[in-house]
Amino acid sequence: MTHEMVCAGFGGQGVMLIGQLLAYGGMLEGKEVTWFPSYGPEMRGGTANCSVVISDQPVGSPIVAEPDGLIAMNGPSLMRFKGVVKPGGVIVYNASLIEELPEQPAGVRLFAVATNELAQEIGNDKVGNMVALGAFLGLSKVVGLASVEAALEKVLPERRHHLIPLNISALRRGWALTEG
Amino acid sequence: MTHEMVCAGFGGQGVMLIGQLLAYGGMLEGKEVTWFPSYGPEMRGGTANCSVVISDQPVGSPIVAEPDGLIAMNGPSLMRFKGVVKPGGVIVYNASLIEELPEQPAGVRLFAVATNELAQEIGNDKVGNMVALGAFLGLSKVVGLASVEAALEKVLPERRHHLIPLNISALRRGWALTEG
Amino acid sequence: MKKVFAYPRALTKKRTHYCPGCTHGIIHRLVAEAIDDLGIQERTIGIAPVGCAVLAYEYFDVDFQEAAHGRAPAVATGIKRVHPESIVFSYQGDGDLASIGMAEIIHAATRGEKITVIFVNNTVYGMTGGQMAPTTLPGQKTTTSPYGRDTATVGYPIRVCELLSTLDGPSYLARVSVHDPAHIKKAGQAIRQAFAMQVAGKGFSLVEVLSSCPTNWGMTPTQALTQVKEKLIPYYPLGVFRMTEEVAGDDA
Amino acid sequence: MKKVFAYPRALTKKRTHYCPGCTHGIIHRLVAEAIDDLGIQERTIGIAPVGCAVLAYEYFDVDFQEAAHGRAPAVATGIKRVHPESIVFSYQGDGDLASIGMAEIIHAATRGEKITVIFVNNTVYGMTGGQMAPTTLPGQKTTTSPYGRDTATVGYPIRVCELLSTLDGPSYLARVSVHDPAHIKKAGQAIRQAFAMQVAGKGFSLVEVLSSCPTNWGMTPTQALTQVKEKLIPYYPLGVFRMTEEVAGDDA
Amino acid sequence: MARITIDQERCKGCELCITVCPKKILGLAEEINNQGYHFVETKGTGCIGCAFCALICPDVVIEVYK
Amino acid sequence: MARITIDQERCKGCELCITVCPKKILGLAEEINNQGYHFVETKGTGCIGCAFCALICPDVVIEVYK
Amino acid sequence: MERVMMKGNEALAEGAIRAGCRYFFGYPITPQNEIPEYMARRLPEVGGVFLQAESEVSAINMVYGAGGAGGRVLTSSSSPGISLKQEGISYIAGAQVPCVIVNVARGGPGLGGLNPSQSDYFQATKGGGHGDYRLLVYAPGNAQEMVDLIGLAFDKAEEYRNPVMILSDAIMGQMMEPVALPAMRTETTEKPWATTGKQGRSKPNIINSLGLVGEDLERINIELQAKYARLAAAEVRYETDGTGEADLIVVAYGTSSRVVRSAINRLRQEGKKVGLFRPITLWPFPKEALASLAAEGKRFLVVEMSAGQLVEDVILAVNDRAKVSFFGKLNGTVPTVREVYDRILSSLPEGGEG
Amino acid sequence: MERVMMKGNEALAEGAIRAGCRYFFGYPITPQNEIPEYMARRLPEVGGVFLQAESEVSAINMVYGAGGAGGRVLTSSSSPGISLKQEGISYIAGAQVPCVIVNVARGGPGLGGLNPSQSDYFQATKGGGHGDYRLLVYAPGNAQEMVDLIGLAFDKAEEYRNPVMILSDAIMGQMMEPVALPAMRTETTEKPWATTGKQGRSKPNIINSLGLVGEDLERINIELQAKYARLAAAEVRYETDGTGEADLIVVAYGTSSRVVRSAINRLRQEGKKVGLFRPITLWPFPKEALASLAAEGKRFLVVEMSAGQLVEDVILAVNDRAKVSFFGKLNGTVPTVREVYDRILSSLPEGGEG
Ligand SMILES: Cc1ncc(C[n+]2csc(CCOP(=O)(O)OP(=O)(O)O)c2C)c(N)n1
Ligand SMILES: Cc1ncc(C[n+]2csc(CCOP(=O)(O)OP(=O)(O)O)c2C)c(N)n1
Ligand code: SF4
Ligand code: SF4
Ligand code: SF4
Ligand code: SF4
Ligand code: SF4
Ligand code: SF4
Ligand SMILES: [Mg+2]
Ligand SMILES: [Mg+2]
Repeated sequence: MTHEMVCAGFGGQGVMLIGQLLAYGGMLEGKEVTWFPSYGPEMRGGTANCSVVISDQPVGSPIVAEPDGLIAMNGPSLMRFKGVVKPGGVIVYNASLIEELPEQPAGVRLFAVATNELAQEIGNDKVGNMVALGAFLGLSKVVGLASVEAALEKVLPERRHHLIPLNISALRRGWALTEG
Repeated sequence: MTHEMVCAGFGGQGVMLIGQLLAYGGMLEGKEVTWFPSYGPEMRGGTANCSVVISDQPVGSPIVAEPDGLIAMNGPSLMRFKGVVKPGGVIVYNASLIEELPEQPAGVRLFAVATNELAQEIGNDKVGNMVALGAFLGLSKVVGLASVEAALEKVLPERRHHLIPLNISALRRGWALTEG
Repeated sequence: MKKVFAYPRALTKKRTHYCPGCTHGIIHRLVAEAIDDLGIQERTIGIAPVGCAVLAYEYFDVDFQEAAHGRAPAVATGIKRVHPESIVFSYQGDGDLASIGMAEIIHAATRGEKITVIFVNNTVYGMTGGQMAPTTLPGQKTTTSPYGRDTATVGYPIRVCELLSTLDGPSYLARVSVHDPAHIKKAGQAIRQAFAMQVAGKGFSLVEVLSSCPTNWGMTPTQALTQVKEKLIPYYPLGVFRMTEEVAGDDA
Repeated sequence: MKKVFAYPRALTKKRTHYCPGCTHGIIHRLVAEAIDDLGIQERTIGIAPVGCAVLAYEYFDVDFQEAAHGRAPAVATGIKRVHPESIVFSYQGDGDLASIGMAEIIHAATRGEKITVIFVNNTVYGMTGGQMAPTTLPGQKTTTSPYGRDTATVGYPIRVCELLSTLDGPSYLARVSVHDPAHIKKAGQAIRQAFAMQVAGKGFSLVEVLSSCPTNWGMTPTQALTQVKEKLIPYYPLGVFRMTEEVAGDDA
Repeated sequence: MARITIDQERCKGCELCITVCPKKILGLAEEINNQGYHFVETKGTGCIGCAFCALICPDVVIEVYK
Repeated sequence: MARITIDQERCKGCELCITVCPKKILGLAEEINNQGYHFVETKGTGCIGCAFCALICPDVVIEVYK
Repeated sequence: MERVMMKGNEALAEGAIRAGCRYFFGYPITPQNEIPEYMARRLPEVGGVFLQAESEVSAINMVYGAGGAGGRVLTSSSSPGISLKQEGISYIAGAQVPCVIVNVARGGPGLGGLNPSQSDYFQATKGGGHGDYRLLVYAPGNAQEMVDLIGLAFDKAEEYRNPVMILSDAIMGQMMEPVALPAMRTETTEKPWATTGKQGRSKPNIINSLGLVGEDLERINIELQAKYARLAAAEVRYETDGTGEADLIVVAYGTSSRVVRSAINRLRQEGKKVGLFRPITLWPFPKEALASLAAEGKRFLVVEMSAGQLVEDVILAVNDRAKVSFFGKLNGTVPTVREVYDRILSSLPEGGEG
Repeated sequence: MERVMMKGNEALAEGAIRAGCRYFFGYPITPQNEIPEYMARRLPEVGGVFLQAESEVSAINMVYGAGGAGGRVLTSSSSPGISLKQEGISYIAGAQVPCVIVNVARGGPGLGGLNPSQSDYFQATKGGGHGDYRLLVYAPGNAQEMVDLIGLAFDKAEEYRNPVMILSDAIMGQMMEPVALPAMRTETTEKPWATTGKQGRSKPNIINSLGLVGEDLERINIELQAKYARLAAAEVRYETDGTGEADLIVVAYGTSSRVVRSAINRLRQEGKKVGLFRPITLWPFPKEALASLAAEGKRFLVVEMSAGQLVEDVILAVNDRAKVSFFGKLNGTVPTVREVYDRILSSLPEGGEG
């Protein structure tokens, strides 16, 4: 099995980080994984996205053109990628910034997460990305929640390790949404 | 017909100049010609030689490895080149610097010219090279004396044109040696 | 009411890609104002560097050529020699001018090449993500001096105006800052003077502008300007380092 | 009788390819004497330039590396960083150091790179047949300034010691001449001092030696030395431009 | 009396103008522009037309009338 | 009394030593060496061992004894 | 062995350090900045030297000095910077100084862009500098190879006294993948030729590439050519995947080989007989291996991110014994798996459907 | 027309001036110094500009500026200096700026020597710089061609907005031969794209090679490749001598073609059927002409002063339709007529004795 995902949003929303967590989590489960970043044409600010591939065999192209999973943290990202998500795929989008309900791509599960509001509930509006990731994990089951939680320690720099509990709460909050 | 010649000597003896005169004279007679300089491995001083080719057809290699004419202005040059002169060829050598009679290469005409002494006779010891060239022309008849005399005007820089008569005397002095 | 501060004609209306609060934008405007003032827009040719100002040609409404990293003074020389009547300026960062392009700037200066150089010293390589520059201050942390610039192993910052002032070619050399409105006005005058020198047919002119890089310094724009004032100016004293002869340069 | 002037140990017995009367030979000897004096022959590594001194490695009895034209300071840096305990010197001409190699020398100097540079300023490109150098005097004829160096179009000579003296990295900078025995002695002392600085672990040291090129100046060796005295020294004043701290440097 | 105009779409919300205004009449808006920045707006009156704000604005957002 | 030795094969006949000798006792030989140069020789007496000749010789031809 | 996720550029940098590299001279340029930045942090920790040079020209000459002095030395840059290093590389090759040069290639020509590209293939393999010299050129295909090949590169550089190039690209450098890092080893190679100061040796060591006398230079070149022949005989590396049964073999390296692998996996699932031939050494080129596949009657498709460079070497290798077609994407863009998939499909021989 | 004897380098310089070249930027290096020295004397006489740059890097960037500004501009150098120019050449090609670059090649690699060499062939034809660009490369075979091809070079550079290289060597440059000089002409080409100052134009002219967005760069490259295709279709030049009846065709250019010509003349006198194929454009390479000769069943011998570079293009051209053998002399030495004669003799097909 090969899972191909895209995490996209504005610079500063932490989409690169959740992509890395996905990949790292996959590796901790013994999978072959790649993570690949891509920045918009503007050198500063603007949009950014990353491709993540998780597979039981060596990964070929690290660039995901037709994902089966998408986390879209803002409107432009959702617009750009929703059309290429494969049937059977999952889209988690940031309902805090994307108010209009997007048109439903055929055969794709579309899941809204009000990341800002939920993050604020947890007490820090910076962890909206984690809420979105948690929801995505809950829906796609690509990687286990525990593996991603373990990955936090590897991916976050030492000086931010005190934030790990907060991030875990956010991940779980997102996951919980999908159990309902 | 293709004539291939080498003029060789110490730096400063004017061997490059007589090579150029030969070539230029040939051109003035409507021939195809090349002149090519070669300096020794020492960057400063040391020996120098040039190759001259005069032909009725386009010249191929400008480097003469087996000349049919050689003007050797010093001992090392004579040593280096006399063995490669083709049978039927002509060697003019500077007897003022080469005292021992060199061994006679088979089928080659060897002609000694006491360039220094003859030049001094004419009144300027710098024109020994012209005496040697005159002798070579007399022997080989590769180019007419008049053509070489005409070439002087082209080859010498303007500021040395007052020396043309002197050079012509030297050329004729050399030529005269071969008529005897 | 009269418009007392207007958008310069020599700037296009294109939004810049610079980070919020980056003083490259101020310096662009000062250059454009000098061009407007001197009435030279139609005969000015700019050289864009490789650095954050790589897209400068999109912001100025004059002919432009993009130089290879550090080679703007050579490109400017080529252009000026073909069009001696044109006004040629290069716009260069500190990595561009003082590191890879050191030979080119010194030789353009000593030749007295009749060009104007706007030298933006922000003490880092902005575009490539904040590496150490020849002008990085002692002790300053950058991505390639992660433990702070250690003068014992990587040496001392270069003061470009002082260096060039030992040469006979330059007609005008000045260091200015854009950290507050008063200094910005002075900077504008210096830039105008540098162009005026060229208009008057004098030799090489260069203005070094102390500039900020909030992004790579990890500061807010306001903090970054305080840094310029408190840390940069003491190391890089402001002033005029060469002035052969004041020229008005108006030909508008 | 005692030998009061002897052939230096650090020179090989190989005859040089230099033209008769070329002062490159004197400068070689002074360098060799400094090496002998300081007892550093076994740990010295030289860098040969591209220039008339391209074969310097045949004349010094020490390890040597041949640099690309102008890049000797970079090569020296690479070597010194691998062997910090060794004594590394480059030997460079004015074309090499002040033209193509300008960025390298300035940056080695500002880094305070612990190397010694022997800079032979003969105001021309000797090896390639006498083209104009950055140090060619105004009005001087060379093969690429056939009408005399015209400062209006090709600019002014560069005074390297003055230029480098604006940097914080150098520990010793001096300009000397070898046009007569008295000056040769002083030149020898300066070269020794430059090496001593390195032996003492101080930063960058450089000695600029005003030198002659009888061949390309079209003069006899004696005339050429007169030219050095009468024309070069007035343009390139002799003296010490930087001396952080005198060191004896004996470790012999 | 003086006044300024603000080309809000060009503003990047860097706050430099806010810092230098001697009258402290500038501030960031709640809303964001299409570039995604909170832009500057006039929060008070008393502009003296000193043009400090315009002089320091890196994005040439402000014009001044007097 | 002082004296010098001349390694004549290394000499290039540049005459610099001749020019600087305060005693004017050096001169070029009639003969040439294997390099093709007229080499220097002592033409007179009275060497004071000042070593000027050795100092200026670019080819390190001369050694001095005193 | 424990695996960690690393960017390709960082994996390469750590790999170099574990292979005993202690000297790095370079100049910033995107997309390789992770290498110098990593080295700036790490080298001081292991007693090494990181120095940011004033330019690429200076960096390569520092490398020449450090390598000549016997240090294990690395430099890295990206396309325009590598162009600036050509004179220095030619000197290093001529003087037979070991060192490793990394090119994290980006789109050209000129200033170009920051996207990956494979259009520096000729420069790397045929010599962008002057004269008849060769670099040993490795093209890693994943982060693990970044680690493994950089280690090998240092060993081979010293074994042959030859500069070695790692030709990577923006994607290989920026992508994160799991890697297993080898243990730290320290350099041991004897270098009796290095400039260390004579230290009692009777003859000085000289590092140079000068041959003013024609015959001297010819001798140097004969020696070099003999070395290149040895290299060509012993150091060829490549990977094949399913070439045995394949009707069509796709030849690709680096990033494009990864896209090809994805496309091939898809095609295989559909029963197509398609193989991958991935040169790991670009020079020496795996000529014989390709020639013998050609002799078996295979067809070839070359996929590269350039206007067609690798394809020349493939044609030279198979030399009309086989049909070679070409799919190139011009600088700035990476072929998608679908594009390659479609292209392979249309290149398959009729009836080639397993 | 009156003929005068000139050194190849000087013939080229005078030819450039008569073709309207008014700007020269260069840096001294043997064996091409006659070119800048000639220009330093002559350009001021015709109102042009000679400027000795501080380095080759600077010289090529001055050329980029002057060419971008619309000047007819020349630079020349020799092998190591040309290596230093690679980044600039890539920029010039990417920005489509016309100019002419002369390489009077010498032996390499590294500092090498001052003797002639043909080992910069790959660098000239495949691109020593980064990215997919091409130079139009002329290889003159005599002094007259030095004059004629430099004139053509300027015209083609401007017609295609592309840098043109003249690949010469130490012998071609130092040798004197008679030349007929054309009349002085002055530049007339319109250059609406040049940086001249806007002068009332509504849009500024921009000279650059930047494509930060992948697709922009791809578009630039598609445009470049289309231009190269036009060049390849229209600009191929070569000379054949007796290839019609020949059993064996020797392929050579520049100095080595002259040696070959001498050897062939000798062989013909002895009744051997030997021809010469001399590429005059090295890029675009006369591929088709060689391919059709190959189709006629000819054999080929490549003679070059390198370890084997031209030979690759010959093999790619004939692509196994013919036997190609190779005779190379390594850097620093020129093959003698006798060596080439012997080698041809041993390459002749059995019974090839007409
Ligand atoms: C030959 C070459 N080397 C390196 C680079 C990468 N590069 C791009 S911009 C830059 C430095 C920019 O710094 P600076 O000149 O100070 O300008 P800033 O961005 O700070 O304004 C570098 C090293 C390049 N493009 N080309
Ligand atoms: C890259 C490069 N450019 C140019 C040259 C040619 N070249 C050799 S020596 C030299 C200049 C020598 O002049 P200088 O450095 O003053 O030394 P001198 O011969 O006067 O002692 C030049 C330009 C070269 N070898 N390499
Ligand atoms: S990186 Fe720094 S210099 Fe570049 S635009 Fe941002 S703030 Fe300005
Ligand atoms: S050319 Fe000049 S510098 Fe070179 S060896 Fe001769 S005199 Fe000395
Ligand atoms: S013009 Fe002066 S007072 Fe008015 S808003 Fe701007 S800074 Fe404030
Ligand atoms: S200075 Fe300009 S960009 Fe910054 S907040 Fe004020 S108006 Fe906006
Ligand atoms: S030592 Fe003095 S006196 Fe004796 S020969 Fe030499 S210069 Fe003359
Ligand atoms: S100075 Fe030396 S080389 Fe010159 S003449 Fe005297 S001994 Fe001979
Ligand atoms: Mg900067
Ligand atoms: Mg010099």
